[in-house]
Amino acid sequence: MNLNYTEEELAFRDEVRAFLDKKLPADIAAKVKGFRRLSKEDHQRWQKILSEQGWYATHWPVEHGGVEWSPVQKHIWDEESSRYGVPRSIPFGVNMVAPVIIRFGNEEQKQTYLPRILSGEDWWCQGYSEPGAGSDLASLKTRAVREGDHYIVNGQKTWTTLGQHANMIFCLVRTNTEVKAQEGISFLLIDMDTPGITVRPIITLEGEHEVNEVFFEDVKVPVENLVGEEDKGWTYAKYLLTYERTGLAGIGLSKAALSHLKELASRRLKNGRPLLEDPTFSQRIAEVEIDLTAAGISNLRIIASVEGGGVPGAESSMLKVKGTEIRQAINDLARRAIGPYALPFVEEELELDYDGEFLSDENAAPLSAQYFNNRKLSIFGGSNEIQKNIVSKMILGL
Amino acid sequence: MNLNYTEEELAFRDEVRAFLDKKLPADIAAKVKGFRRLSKEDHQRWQKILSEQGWYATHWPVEHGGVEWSPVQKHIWDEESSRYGVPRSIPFGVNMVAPVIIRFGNEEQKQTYLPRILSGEDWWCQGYSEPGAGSDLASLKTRAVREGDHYIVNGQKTWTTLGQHANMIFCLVRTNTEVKAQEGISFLLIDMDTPGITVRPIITLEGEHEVNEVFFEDVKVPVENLVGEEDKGWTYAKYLLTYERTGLAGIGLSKAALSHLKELASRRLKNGRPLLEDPTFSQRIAEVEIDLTAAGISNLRIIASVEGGGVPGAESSMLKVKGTEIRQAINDLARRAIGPYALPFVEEELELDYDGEFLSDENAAPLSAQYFNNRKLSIFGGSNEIQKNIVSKMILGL
Amino acid sequence: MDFRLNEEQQMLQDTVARLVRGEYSFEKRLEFSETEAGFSVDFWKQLGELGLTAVPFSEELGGFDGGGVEVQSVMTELGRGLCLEPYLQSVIFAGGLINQAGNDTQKDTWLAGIASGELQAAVALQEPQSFYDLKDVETRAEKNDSGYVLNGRKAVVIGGHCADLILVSARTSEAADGISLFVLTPDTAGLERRVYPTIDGSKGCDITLTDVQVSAEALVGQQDGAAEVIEYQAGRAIAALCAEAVGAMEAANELTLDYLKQRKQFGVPIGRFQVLQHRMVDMMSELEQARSMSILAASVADEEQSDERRRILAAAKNVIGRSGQFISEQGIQSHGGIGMTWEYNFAHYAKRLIMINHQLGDDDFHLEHYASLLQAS
Amino acid sequence: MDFRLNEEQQMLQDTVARLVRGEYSFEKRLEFSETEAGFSVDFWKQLGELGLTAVPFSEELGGFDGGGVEVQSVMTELGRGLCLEPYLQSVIFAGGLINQAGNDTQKDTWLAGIASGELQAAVALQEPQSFYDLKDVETRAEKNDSGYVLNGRKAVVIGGHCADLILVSARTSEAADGISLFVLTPDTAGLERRVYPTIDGSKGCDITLTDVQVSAEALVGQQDGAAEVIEYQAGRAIAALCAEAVGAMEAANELTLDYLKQRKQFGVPIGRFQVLQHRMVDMMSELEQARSMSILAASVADEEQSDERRRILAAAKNVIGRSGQFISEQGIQSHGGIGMTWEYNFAHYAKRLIMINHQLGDDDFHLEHYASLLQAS
Repeated sequence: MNLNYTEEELAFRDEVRAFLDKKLPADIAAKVKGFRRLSKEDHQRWQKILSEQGWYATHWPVEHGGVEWSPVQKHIWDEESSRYGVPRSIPFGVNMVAPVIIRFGNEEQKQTYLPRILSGEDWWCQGYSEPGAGSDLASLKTRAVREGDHYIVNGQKTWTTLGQHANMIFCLVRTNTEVKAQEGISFLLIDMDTPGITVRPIITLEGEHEVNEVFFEDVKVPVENLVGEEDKGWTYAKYLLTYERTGLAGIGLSKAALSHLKELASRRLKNGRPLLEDPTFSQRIAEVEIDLTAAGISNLRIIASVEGGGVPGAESSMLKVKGTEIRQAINDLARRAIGPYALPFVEEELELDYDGEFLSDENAAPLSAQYFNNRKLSIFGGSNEIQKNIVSKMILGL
Repeated sequence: MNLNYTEEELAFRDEVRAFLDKKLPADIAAKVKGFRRLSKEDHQRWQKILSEQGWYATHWPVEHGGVEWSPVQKHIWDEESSRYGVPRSIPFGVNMVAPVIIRFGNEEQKQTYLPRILSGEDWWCQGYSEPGAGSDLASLKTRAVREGDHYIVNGQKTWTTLGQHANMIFCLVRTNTEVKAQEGISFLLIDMDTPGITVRPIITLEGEHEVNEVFFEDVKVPVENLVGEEDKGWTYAKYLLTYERTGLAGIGLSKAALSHLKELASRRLKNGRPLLEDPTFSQRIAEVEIDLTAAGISNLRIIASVEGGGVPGAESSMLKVKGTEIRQAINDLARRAIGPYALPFVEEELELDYDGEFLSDENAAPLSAQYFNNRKLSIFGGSNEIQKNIVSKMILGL
Repeated sequence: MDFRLNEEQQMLQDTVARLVRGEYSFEKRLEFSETEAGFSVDFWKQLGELGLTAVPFSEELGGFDGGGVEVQSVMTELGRGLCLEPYLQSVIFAGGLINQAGNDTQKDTWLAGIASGELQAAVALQEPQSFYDLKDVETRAEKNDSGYVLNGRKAVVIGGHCADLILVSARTSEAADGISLFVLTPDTAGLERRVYPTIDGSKGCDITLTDVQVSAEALVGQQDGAAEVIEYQAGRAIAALCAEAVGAMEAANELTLDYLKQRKQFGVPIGRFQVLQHRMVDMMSELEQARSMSILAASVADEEQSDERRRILAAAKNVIGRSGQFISEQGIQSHGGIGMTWEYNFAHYAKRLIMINHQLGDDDFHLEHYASLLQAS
Repeated sequence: MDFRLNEEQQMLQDTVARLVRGEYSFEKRLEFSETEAGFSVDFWKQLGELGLTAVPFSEELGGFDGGGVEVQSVMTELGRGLCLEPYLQSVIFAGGLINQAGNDTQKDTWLAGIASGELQAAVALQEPQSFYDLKDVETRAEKNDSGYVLNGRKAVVIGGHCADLILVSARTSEAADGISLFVLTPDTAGLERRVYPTIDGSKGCDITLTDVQVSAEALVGQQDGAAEVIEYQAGRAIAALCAEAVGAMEAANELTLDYLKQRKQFGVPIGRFQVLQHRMVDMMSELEQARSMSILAASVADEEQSDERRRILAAAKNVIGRSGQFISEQGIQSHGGIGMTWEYNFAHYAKRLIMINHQLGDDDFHLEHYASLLQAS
């Protein structure tokens, strides 16, 4: 048993640090660390820097321009990214549709889409959920009917994250209504500029525009945009879901949030003393830090097991639940730490270049909003209830 | 709205206090308050005093020797009883079988059994649960087959509280296997001295003998011991369950336990200071006291509504859950308060007349045992899961 | 013992309920929230015309002499409707302060207007460093020949952005309790407001006081004597806030329960899943606890100050804070995605309930307070 | 990074596991518990013969030079079998104290015996007033010509009832850290033991020291220098206790899971009820957290003292305390009535797990300790 990094891994970490020291734009890091809003341009600028370094497509084979980091290397990257304030990567292109294209797409699709993802030319979004199909994804109703060389798509997708920026969407659509729900689904790549597509913002509870509804009305999609075989889309989606689950625990993000919380608690006062010295509050921080330490080790155990050729099972679903609970607990404490200042919500303070006067604490502004926004963590990406259903199936065999 | 007692109710409370001041034996009260063991003789002695006062059968009509207190009067009695250290009444005779006999029994049964309950001649126990029928009570298997003037009973009952003291048991038995589970059950009164009955102790996890298994092997029970109609026992049992649910929240018992906890916390030290002054521990006590305050008002609201002619519904099941959680939380804190002294378990210290040397604190002895024993609160009397099922049926209508 | 409202109280509650139902649809509320006032000036006027802003005041002021239970009846319904009007700030808290500590002139000048709804008042008691401790006052008032000069900062004054009167606490002596209360109009020279919306749809401001000269008549009550008054009236406001929270929780639970019955997944209403059922039961059970504490708080709100009153109010605010958060978070979770959206009602209840926990002390603050008052038994 | 045991560690763990499976059935355990020793003298002898009591000691003492991971391997399996032998007290804690602080003579005289299992030692560090603070020592040792005279009381000395050696802490100076450590044999004049069973099936005693004269050679380590040694070794014992707890939790969860699959109610296995399913998942998840912390604790147990080591050990004990209680309480609840009985295995795991929380500091104690070491980041 050895909980330390190898020499090579330590060298890699140094390399990562050197790169981030040199290349991560200070304004972007400041936004990330202060929980400010990132623009589309911010994301694109950073992606370009990563691409130039060859570190953008960490999950792809080298032949397609990827870097094939080991699980431990990815972990090191995640840790350092969180610490430095690297923007969260927008996964829909590079980490979601790309692995599906690489695994199940044809040569032409690979040639067409992969380079455009690498270069940042395409911004992808995901068309999975529908108003009537959330946790029960397989009950989706968006129809694609083959007519000659096209599919005609009609229906509605929802919870499409950052769809307002995207020019491409990958969709699960129903191509066969005669068979069992899971068996009549296909995986389509759709250009967002195709006539008949409308994007409508969904404003989340705290007032942000992050997710969207996407409407399809007689949208003509060339048949060459079908990935793999017709009616086999559910298989590809499941492949993707397994892919997605690792990382959903967000250990690195929790560490960054905890570090922010402790910094906040060392400045905010209660009874004239910093909250970090308050018996009650310091114990609450201690508890969540302890839980995070344990979850961090659990995460490493999964990573080491994957590195050793294992397949993450029930543990990664359990860790998703625990990890999101921890992040929500940190957000809850951050909101509590600012006391009455949880109430004011000056949206403009979310911009880094905001030049008005801050309320008492410039870092207080985003904290209530973030608390509310992150209630999504236990809902999206497979709700925590669904994760527990999966685990209980795996361990109870029922 | 008026949260105060009426003049009459205050007068009643004074009467109760005067009675307890005068008649409650000091040794019994000391045992109750110190969570010591009560003997059969203790219970009988106290029951006799209550009977002489005419206050034993508080649920019975006056014509049968009851006192018919109002819900508020019962509440006052419960409150004062807890405060004074009155032994918990053993409910199986006076509060369980008696109401069934009064409501569904024939004249002869009333004449035979009610006076013997009042006088203390009979000690009843309950034959409901079976090894295979706990929460799913209706699946019980103990058979009663009619042969001439007798039923021949075969089967096994379990969790029979204080069955070792009892000379009578009321049982749910299956008299018909041809119909739906609930429809073939009868309600039988059985003399424990009948040949073929064996009582075997069940030792609970902390080492006490409180519950039993009762085995029936060709036990001959006269048909006149059938209550009401054959195969209608489930109806009587349900009547009894509704009866039982009020009071299961144990608010008065929690108040007594909390008071004991605070007394303990004012003596036990941590960092050289009483636990009651420790920031962490005092807040834990505060939280449970607050919850108990709220549950106490909820209890009063139910009582006032019953007094006004209402029927307790979902609220009393919810209160059973909340009340048992609170009592378990108090027991947890008491165990925590004694720190390392949670480990020693000197059974003899549970006796009031124990004359050995006490460990550091004479009140510490029963606390771990009590914590473990009271895990039963959320299991017996309709487990908390079953209570929630009932409530969700009531409120969700599903 | 009787937990029912009497006939008048029931009528009062029904009146407010009817009014809210009629005027305060979800869509309208979103519109009110976006106006400059951040609430419905019209609805506020109606509350005044119907005498509802006068409920806790004497008959001379057109009021009912209403106590905790009457206030509870009004606030529960305002809470159910997520109403944005500054009833708590103006009628209960500011009105209560002047009513308790003001002299006759001040009552004639201001209280009558507050009771009729013609004047809207706000309380500026919190400061950047104070957290929830209303005795932690660094704003100073120095006596001079013309009265007092005030300097300092006041934080998160809900309703202060459009108030006609602002009650400001300021330190007049070094003793912990050496706090005085002043009534200011917002146009006073040296008083500056930074206005902002709040995350629960209301509005408020931070206030800077720079060499603000007020006359001696602006002092409400005794110099150095405001700490007790503020504590007492904050207690009344806590009881009112608890009632508001209970109304909001009732509405929130109704929404969740409806959703469980209607939303289908895997071919059945999601309310068929036992985990969601038991969670709903837990939410109902928390509401019962909150309701009980709101009742208890109402019963002591206008009683004489005592440790027992302090304990009950701290306990009530603690319970409401916890149950409000539980019902909000679990309600969002039970709703899934739709619970995360602006356009659906539930989230706004959740936001209000969470923010109620940030007004007048959260559950932690009150737990600590309660613990400090804990008696060995 | 590699979380797998190496071959030797795996072999060690397998050896203990096999031994426990063979010798330690549930029924036998109940019998062992009722003997005078309160454990199996025979099993203890086997542990010694197989060199398992020597695991953490040097090769000269017949040991493996085993570190945290080796100890973890042994303790996890002893935990899984609910073994009653004083491995923690004698081998890890007492052995560790002498190993760290003892002089050569003391090591020759006592450590060899502890490592071979021939001597059984106990630690008497807690006192009636000390709660879990091992620096809260009121027992006094006064130096005199013949050595030291000890007076005081020691509380809850597990295994002390039949120990050959008892390590006693006593105050030798008024400074907070002014504590010294003495090794006593139970027959020393003035040492009295009150023996009792513990609720988790083991045995222990309280000790009274009345004018107990010991020689200067009884002093282990420097006079006034024991506080650090005790803290360090308590840390090793905490790591070992965490491993024991993980073994017990694994076994407990297996029992609950089996029960969910086998027990039927309403015509189906109770594991079909979603509430019980999700609860089981939560129990597994708590076990994962505990397992991770046990691993982390093992990795620092024999490292040099530092705040980082202190933090990790406090965190580990805190997690184990919470998860142990959760798994015990929820396990009993999932079992229903049968979980409440003496004759069924589960309750004994529950009792041991809850009592582990009462040894070397409960979750609250360690949370507070961790909070005091919290760093702003």
